[in-house]
Amino acid sequence: MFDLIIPFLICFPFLMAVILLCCGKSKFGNIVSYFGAVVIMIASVAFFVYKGVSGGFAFGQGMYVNTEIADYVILAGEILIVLVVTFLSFKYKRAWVSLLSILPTAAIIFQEEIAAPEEIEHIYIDKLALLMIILVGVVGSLIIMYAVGYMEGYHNHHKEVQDRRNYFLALLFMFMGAMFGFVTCASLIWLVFFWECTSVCSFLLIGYTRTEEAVNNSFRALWMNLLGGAALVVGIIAFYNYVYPTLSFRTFLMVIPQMTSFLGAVSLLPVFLMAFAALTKSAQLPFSTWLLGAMVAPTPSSTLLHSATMVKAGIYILIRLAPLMAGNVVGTFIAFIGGFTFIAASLMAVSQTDAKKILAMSTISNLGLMTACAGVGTAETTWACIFLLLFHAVSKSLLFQVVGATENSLHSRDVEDFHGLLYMLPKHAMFMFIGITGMFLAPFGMLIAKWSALKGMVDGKHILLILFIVFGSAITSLYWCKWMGKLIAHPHKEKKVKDVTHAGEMISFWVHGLVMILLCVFLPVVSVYYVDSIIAGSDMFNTNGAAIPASTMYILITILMLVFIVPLVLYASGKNDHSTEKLAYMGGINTGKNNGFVDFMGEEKTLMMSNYYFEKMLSIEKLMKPAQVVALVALLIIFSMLGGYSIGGMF
Amino acid sequence: MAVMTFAGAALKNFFSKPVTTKYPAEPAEYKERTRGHIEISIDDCIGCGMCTRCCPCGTLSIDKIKGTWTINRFDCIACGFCVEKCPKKCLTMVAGYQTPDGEKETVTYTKSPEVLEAEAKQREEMAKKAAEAKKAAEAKKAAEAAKAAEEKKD
Amino acid sequence: MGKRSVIPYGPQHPVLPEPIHLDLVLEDEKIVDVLPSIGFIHRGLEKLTEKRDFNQMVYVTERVCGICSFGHGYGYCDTVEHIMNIEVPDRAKFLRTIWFELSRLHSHLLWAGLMADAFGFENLFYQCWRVREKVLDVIELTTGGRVIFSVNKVGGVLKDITPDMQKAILEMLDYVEKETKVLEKTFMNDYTVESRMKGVGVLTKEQAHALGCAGPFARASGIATDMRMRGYAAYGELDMEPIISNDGDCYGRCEVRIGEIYQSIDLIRQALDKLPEGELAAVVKGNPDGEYFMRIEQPRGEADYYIRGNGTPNLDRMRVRTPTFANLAGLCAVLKGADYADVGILAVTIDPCISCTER
Amino acid sequence: MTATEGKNEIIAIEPGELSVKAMEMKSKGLRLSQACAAWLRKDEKLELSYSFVDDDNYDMFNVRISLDNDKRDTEIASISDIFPYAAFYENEMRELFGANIKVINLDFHNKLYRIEEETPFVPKKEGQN
Amino acid sequence: MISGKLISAICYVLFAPLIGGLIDGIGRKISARMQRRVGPPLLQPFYDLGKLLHKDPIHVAPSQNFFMMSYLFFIVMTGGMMFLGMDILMCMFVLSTAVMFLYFAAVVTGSHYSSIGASRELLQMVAYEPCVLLTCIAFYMVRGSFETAEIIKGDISPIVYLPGVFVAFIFILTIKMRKSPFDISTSHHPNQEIVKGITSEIGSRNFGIYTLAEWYETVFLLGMVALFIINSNPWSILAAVVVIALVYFLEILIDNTSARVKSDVMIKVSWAVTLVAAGFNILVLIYFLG
Amino acid sequence: MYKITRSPWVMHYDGSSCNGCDIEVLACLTPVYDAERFGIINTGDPMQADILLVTGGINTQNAPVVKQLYDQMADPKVVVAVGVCACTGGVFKDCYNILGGADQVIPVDVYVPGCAARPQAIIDGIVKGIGVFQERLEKMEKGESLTEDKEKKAEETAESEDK
Ligand code: NFV
Ligand code: SF4
Ligand code: SF4
Ligand code: SF4
Repeated sequence: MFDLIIPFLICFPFLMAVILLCCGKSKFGNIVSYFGAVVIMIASVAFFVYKGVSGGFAFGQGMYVNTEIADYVILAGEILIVLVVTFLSFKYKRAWVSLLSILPTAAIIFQEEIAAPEEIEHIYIDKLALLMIILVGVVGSLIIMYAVGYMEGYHNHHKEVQDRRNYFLALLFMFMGAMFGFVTCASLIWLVFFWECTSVCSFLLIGYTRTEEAVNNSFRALWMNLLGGAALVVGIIAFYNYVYPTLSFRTFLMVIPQMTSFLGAVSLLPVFLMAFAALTKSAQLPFSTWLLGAMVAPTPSSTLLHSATMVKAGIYILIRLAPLMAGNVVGTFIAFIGGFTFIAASLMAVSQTDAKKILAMSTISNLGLMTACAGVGTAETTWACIFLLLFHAVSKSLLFQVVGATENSLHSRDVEDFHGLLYMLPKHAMFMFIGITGMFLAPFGMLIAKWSALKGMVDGKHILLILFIVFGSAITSLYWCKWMGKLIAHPHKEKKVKDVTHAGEMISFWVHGLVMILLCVFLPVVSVYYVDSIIAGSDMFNTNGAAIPASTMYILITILMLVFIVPLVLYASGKNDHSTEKLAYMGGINTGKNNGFVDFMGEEKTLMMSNYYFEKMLSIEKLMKPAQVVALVALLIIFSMLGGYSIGGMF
Repeated sequence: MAVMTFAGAALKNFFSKPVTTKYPAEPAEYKERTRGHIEISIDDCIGCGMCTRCCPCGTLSIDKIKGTWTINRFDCIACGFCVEKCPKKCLTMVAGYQTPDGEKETVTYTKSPEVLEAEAKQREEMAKKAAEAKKAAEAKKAAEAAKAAEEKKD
Repeated sequence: MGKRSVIPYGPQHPVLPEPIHLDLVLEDEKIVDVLPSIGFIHRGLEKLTEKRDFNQMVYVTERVCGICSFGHGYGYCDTVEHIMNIEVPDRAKFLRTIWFELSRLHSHLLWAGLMADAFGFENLFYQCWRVREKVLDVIELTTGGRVIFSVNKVGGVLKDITPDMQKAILEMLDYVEKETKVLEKTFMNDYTVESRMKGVGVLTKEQAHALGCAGPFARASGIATDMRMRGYAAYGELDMEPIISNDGDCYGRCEVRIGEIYQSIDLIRQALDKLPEGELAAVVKGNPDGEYFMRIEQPRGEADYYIRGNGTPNLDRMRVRTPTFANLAGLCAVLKGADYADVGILAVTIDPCISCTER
Repeated sequence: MTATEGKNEIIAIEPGELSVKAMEMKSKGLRLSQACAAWLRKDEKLELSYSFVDDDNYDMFNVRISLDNDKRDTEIASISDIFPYAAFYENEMRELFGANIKVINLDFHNKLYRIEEETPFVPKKEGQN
Repeated sequence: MISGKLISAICYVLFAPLIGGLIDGIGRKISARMQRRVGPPLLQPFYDLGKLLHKDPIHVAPSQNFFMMSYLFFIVMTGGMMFLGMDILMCMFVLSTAVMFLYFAAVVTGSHYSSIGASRELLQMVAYEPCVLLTCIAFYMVRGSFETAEIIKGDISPIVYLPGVFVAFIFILTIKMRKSPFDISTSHHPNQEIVKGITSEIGSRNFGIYTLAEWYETVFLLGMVALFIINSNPWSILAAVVVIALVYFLEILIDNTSARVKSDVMIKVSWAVTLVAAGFNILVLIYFLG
Repeated sequence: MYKITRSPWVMHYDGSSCNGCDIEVLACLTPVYDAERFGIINTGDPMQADILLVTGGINTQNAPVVKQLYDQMADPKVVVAVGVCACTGGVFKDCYNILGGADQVIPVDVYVPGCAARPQAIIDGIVKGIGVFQERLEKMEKGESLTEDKEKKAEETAESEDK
């Protein structure tokens, strides 16, 4: 019975989406969404637990070998997607975009039709898939819950945007459905479908407000992702025709290492194309701009794109491909692009004041790190990659949500306006704090994962990557720290802010916060009992992944826990400590409080403190283009290398 | 691009004797002209008040009758103008500064009793003389007035 | 707009011990706007003319500032002497010149120290001040005061420089010259120092003229103006050229001031050489009646004195326009666009003297 | 180089002529070296002097406006648009002497020195307290 | 073995302040002599600390007290972990956490000098962090372990393999020890353009805590220097002490012969040194020593 | 009882001094007088200072500044007025913008006369200040309040001013 959960997880969200679309404008949509979200969450958790209990997470399981009806549904879906894309691209006068959808779809359908019939499993569940399911299930449904409350506030203060919130929620559901499908499917055809599905969903989400900017950005996202999709299709076709005639993803993964030895670079071409597709989806350079543009949509959509879904789809593929990239030219270049993105995006993040932009840049940069890890492709780095993915999903989701909620109350998402947020919206500030610490500070997993990544790369002697990481992480701490500093700083003005955050949003925050802390406390457990065995899976490395022995990890975690506990203890014990309060030092001219001084005319002026941004040096406008060029050149080099080999190899 | 150009000098300093004075273990040395504080040989003072009038700070005060000369050392800028102006040259500028203190006290110098007595005597005489002179002047005036009145009558 | 910091600088601030207050608007650490505020030290001593007679005022003017104290006393006396048509004895003129240059010497060394301090070079600061102590020793030897000389009076000087003292002065000059060479090497060549001074606070010749800058500040921008060329006191009989630099930045200003240290040394030597015998002061009779505008070169630049007598011992008006007052506009100009880290340096680079400015 | 004492002239003008004079000085390449006010206690007169100097030959021209006691708040146009840094002098004159200078480009509104007493250098007019 | 480590860690916690204070005192004395003056007594740092702890505690924002305590705690923990023979990379991460608390203690007041100082502290971190991480990595490359207990066990001192990294680390040490030319976030000398920078709002007891933390940190950093020298030969400890003394003297000399540079120069120069010296060293290590 | 006499950290504020006393305060720190011999450090920050050195008189604009800096210092604290300006207003006391010495706004513990006060005098003054500091500390450790003491002193000085 539990096996039915997979199709359920895939179909149910689509069903919810349809219902929501039917709801029109009614408030009924809220209830539907809550219901849907809870169901999905319960289902995914239940499935996870069941798998754990029944099989001890021990095995991978292929399912649904015979899926004729489903295949037709998929085919219909593919055609529907093409129609939607074509229609919209004509409507918004960007007809050429439709080609990126029509051609690959046609090609893949054609490929499917001419392919020799084979018995392949269409769904395959292993631990990685399971991990993704629970991630998407939990984080995704929390985001939906949050979205219900958020859209309320959003439409109250963005009157100019047409209220189509049920449509919006429907898209979110669809997205989740597509994600479930994507991480569980084992057929390359299905993979393409779900891939395109997420592309189109994100496109529609980004264009939600229908402003000119939104339309532009959504089309940028669309064409980039479709380009990735096209690469995926080409990769699959090339694989089928030149390497090994199968449409099974699992076979794909297993067969390539063996084929490399006598087919040479040709066998790497599909891997590269797939990785390329992953780069577009994970918004790596030079394709990072679409993710930035996605900011125009209401926050829940960014949350979804940035945390558990969409960009993680790319990483998911890369993790799958990691063993195929270890030590070869594809891996090297992918890792280079990842590492480069890591440092370039962190640099750009420094110059941002818009909280969502910072989050976006940090997403890109963290994805870069994951990409680099996957590109290196050793067991250790892949271990790190999975942990990065896990922690990043949770903390980013939390951060995006909190920023969104704060924006609704504060009417600004400028980090400078968060000055003294702790005094205005204490809860929000606290969750932001947790989210940010999760992103880079000990004891949270991101840091340990980073450490492990570093170690893996040192072992692999990737000097360039090491440099990228050591410099990049210094910069990362810079922009996070200055944000945290803003939250706790003494406020410029005593400002009363009305907190309009919904209960649903708050629940989501709490759950996220809790999950984060639990994950961090139980990191060794998760590592030993779960992630290690992903790495050790048959199609992965067959070795234990963790760069750090579990025993060390226990000690570390215990010690690092002090980072939590000690401040708390100190805080509690310092409460009734005697200490005299003084005015802040301002050269002797405060006006009796800490945020005003006597100005040159003898009147009171408000002291304003802002962080450093180095706008002139590090702005996105300035760095993005050159960074894209570098990445593009790297891509071109590898492409021509592989293309040359392949063509050479073919004759 | 030279870095640490000062290293030579710093190292040389390191190995040479510090220039620091030993004060307060050893008393401070003063130059001969050092303007430290004002001393008075009070008995020479004639109480002319020149010093009080010329002092730019109004630090000094005298009481001619009591024979005192008062200075607020926490107010004196040691300019030496009083020294220059004193007709009797009884003021001198000497080296050595007034030690810091918790209170700003004034110092009063009083003439020795003998001198005071002599002065008082002198004053009396003077007063007598003055009185006489005044009387004489008055008489003169009266006489003149009378004369004038007479003349008017005429 | 959210990215701007609005902060005060001073009045209490250790880099420049004097209270000056600036309202700064920063972007990152770049200064985008600056508004100066003065008055923390304003005493209103010009009005004391109503309460003090013109002889006492010498001592008050000397306390306009403890750094350029001698110059103020001199400028005041000279102006009054002009009004009263007093012919000052030659020896007095030369003595005044020597003291004036000694005061410039100590002032420039003091500046060099403060500058070193402002860019965080402790040791250099200490060494500058160590050298300066030697100058102060000589000053104390000849005048009796370390910072306030009190040797001027209307009509001439109060004290003489005896041959012994002359020898001490010459010895001191040799010492200072030798030590300054060492300091100069670091000021002019050290990488860290250069990185703080080169290209910082650039003021072109045109700007400097348009903002009415004075003294070494203007000379560093290539304006060859030096009031000593007017030949007051004994300068007319000594050999000198204004020292200029064309960089217009902090480095240039440093160069000019260090050049002037050597120049002062040279001038004192010349003056001692030519020191004539004679009276120390002329006899002064009557009260000043009339007016005169006097311009002299203080360590920080041109100082203007304006005195208006009305035939009583109490002057109608005594006015000092100090170089720093003239340089305030220039200071604001160089501050705009500079880094916050440079505020201290730029403030010190004009060699500000707020107590002069506000009187 | 030989010492040049330089000229030292006082040029009396009417209040209205100031800007014209300042323009003239500026066109000659002179700079404003100072501006000050004086209150003549005996004659009960307020005098404003603007000094212009030539940096090449050390000439000095003092442009003088005399205002009798009853006219002492005659409006005087600021020259801070011609010599921007005149603002400081003009603020000073206004704050300490009550000279009625209008439209200063950097106006401190009598708060340059932020003193308690109003216009300490000139006696209060009758009717004022 | 474990107990040996434990003892050394306990010794660190107990005696580091003494050593740190003494080192500070010696440093001040040397500085003074380089400036041609007598300087404070050797034990001056302890007098200062005593006074600070006896004054009436003050704060600008109440949370400062707790941030400062946390700062101290994590600094101690950093060193403790190192002397326990634990993972040096983790030590560094804990150290950054400690710095974070100092940063918070400064920004929480919202006052401008401490905020600017705090921002600059972050820039300093940006400047030195890469080199610090690279140093750890270099140790790992030489010894195959991040654990200090392992690092000190080799036959040949790591410095033989890591001269470039050593140079870069010494360079970075100037930043960490807050010495000129890199004392930009706060300075031991009073005359900073941002007054006391990050410590502007920290007075009396909190400043005492800060001082204490600095001593711990000094000892920790000098311990890092020792790691370059120490090998399995016990005499190497003596060599390490000598090297530490030399390094410290050098730092003071640098402090006394340079102006404070600006943050951009600091980042540029320290990154350049990191890349050239440490990066090149590691490159050589990878490709030539395998 | 802790002897604190060895670590007085001073902060210098220039009231409306003519700079004469300021540079002498600075000169105290330089190699020739080297106040650091006595543990004296010149900190710019009231939070860390024990002794406030005021030079120059008080005028309308700096009165609140001096008061505030004094208030920001942690107890126990000592004020040393350096130079006759800071003691009484000195040569400027008749100026329209001078209110008088530093004791107009804060209680002064030690007066250092001189115009300009000599470095030796300043060092003496600080050393004298340390004595007061020690007394205050002892008082504070005993739990007695310091404010009374200061207020009394302020009153006294105000009275003496009246006279
Ligand atoms: N006049 C005058 Fe000055 C000024 N400004 C001069 O050098 O220092 Ni106090
Ligand atoms: S030295 Fe000057 S201030 Fe002192 S009493 Fe004499 S005249 Fe007055
Ligand atoms: S001026 Fe000389 S004689 Fe006259 S009162 Fe003063 S001290 Fe006495
Ligand atoms: S006491 Fe004298 S030297 Fe000191 S500030 Fe006052 S006038 Fe200047």
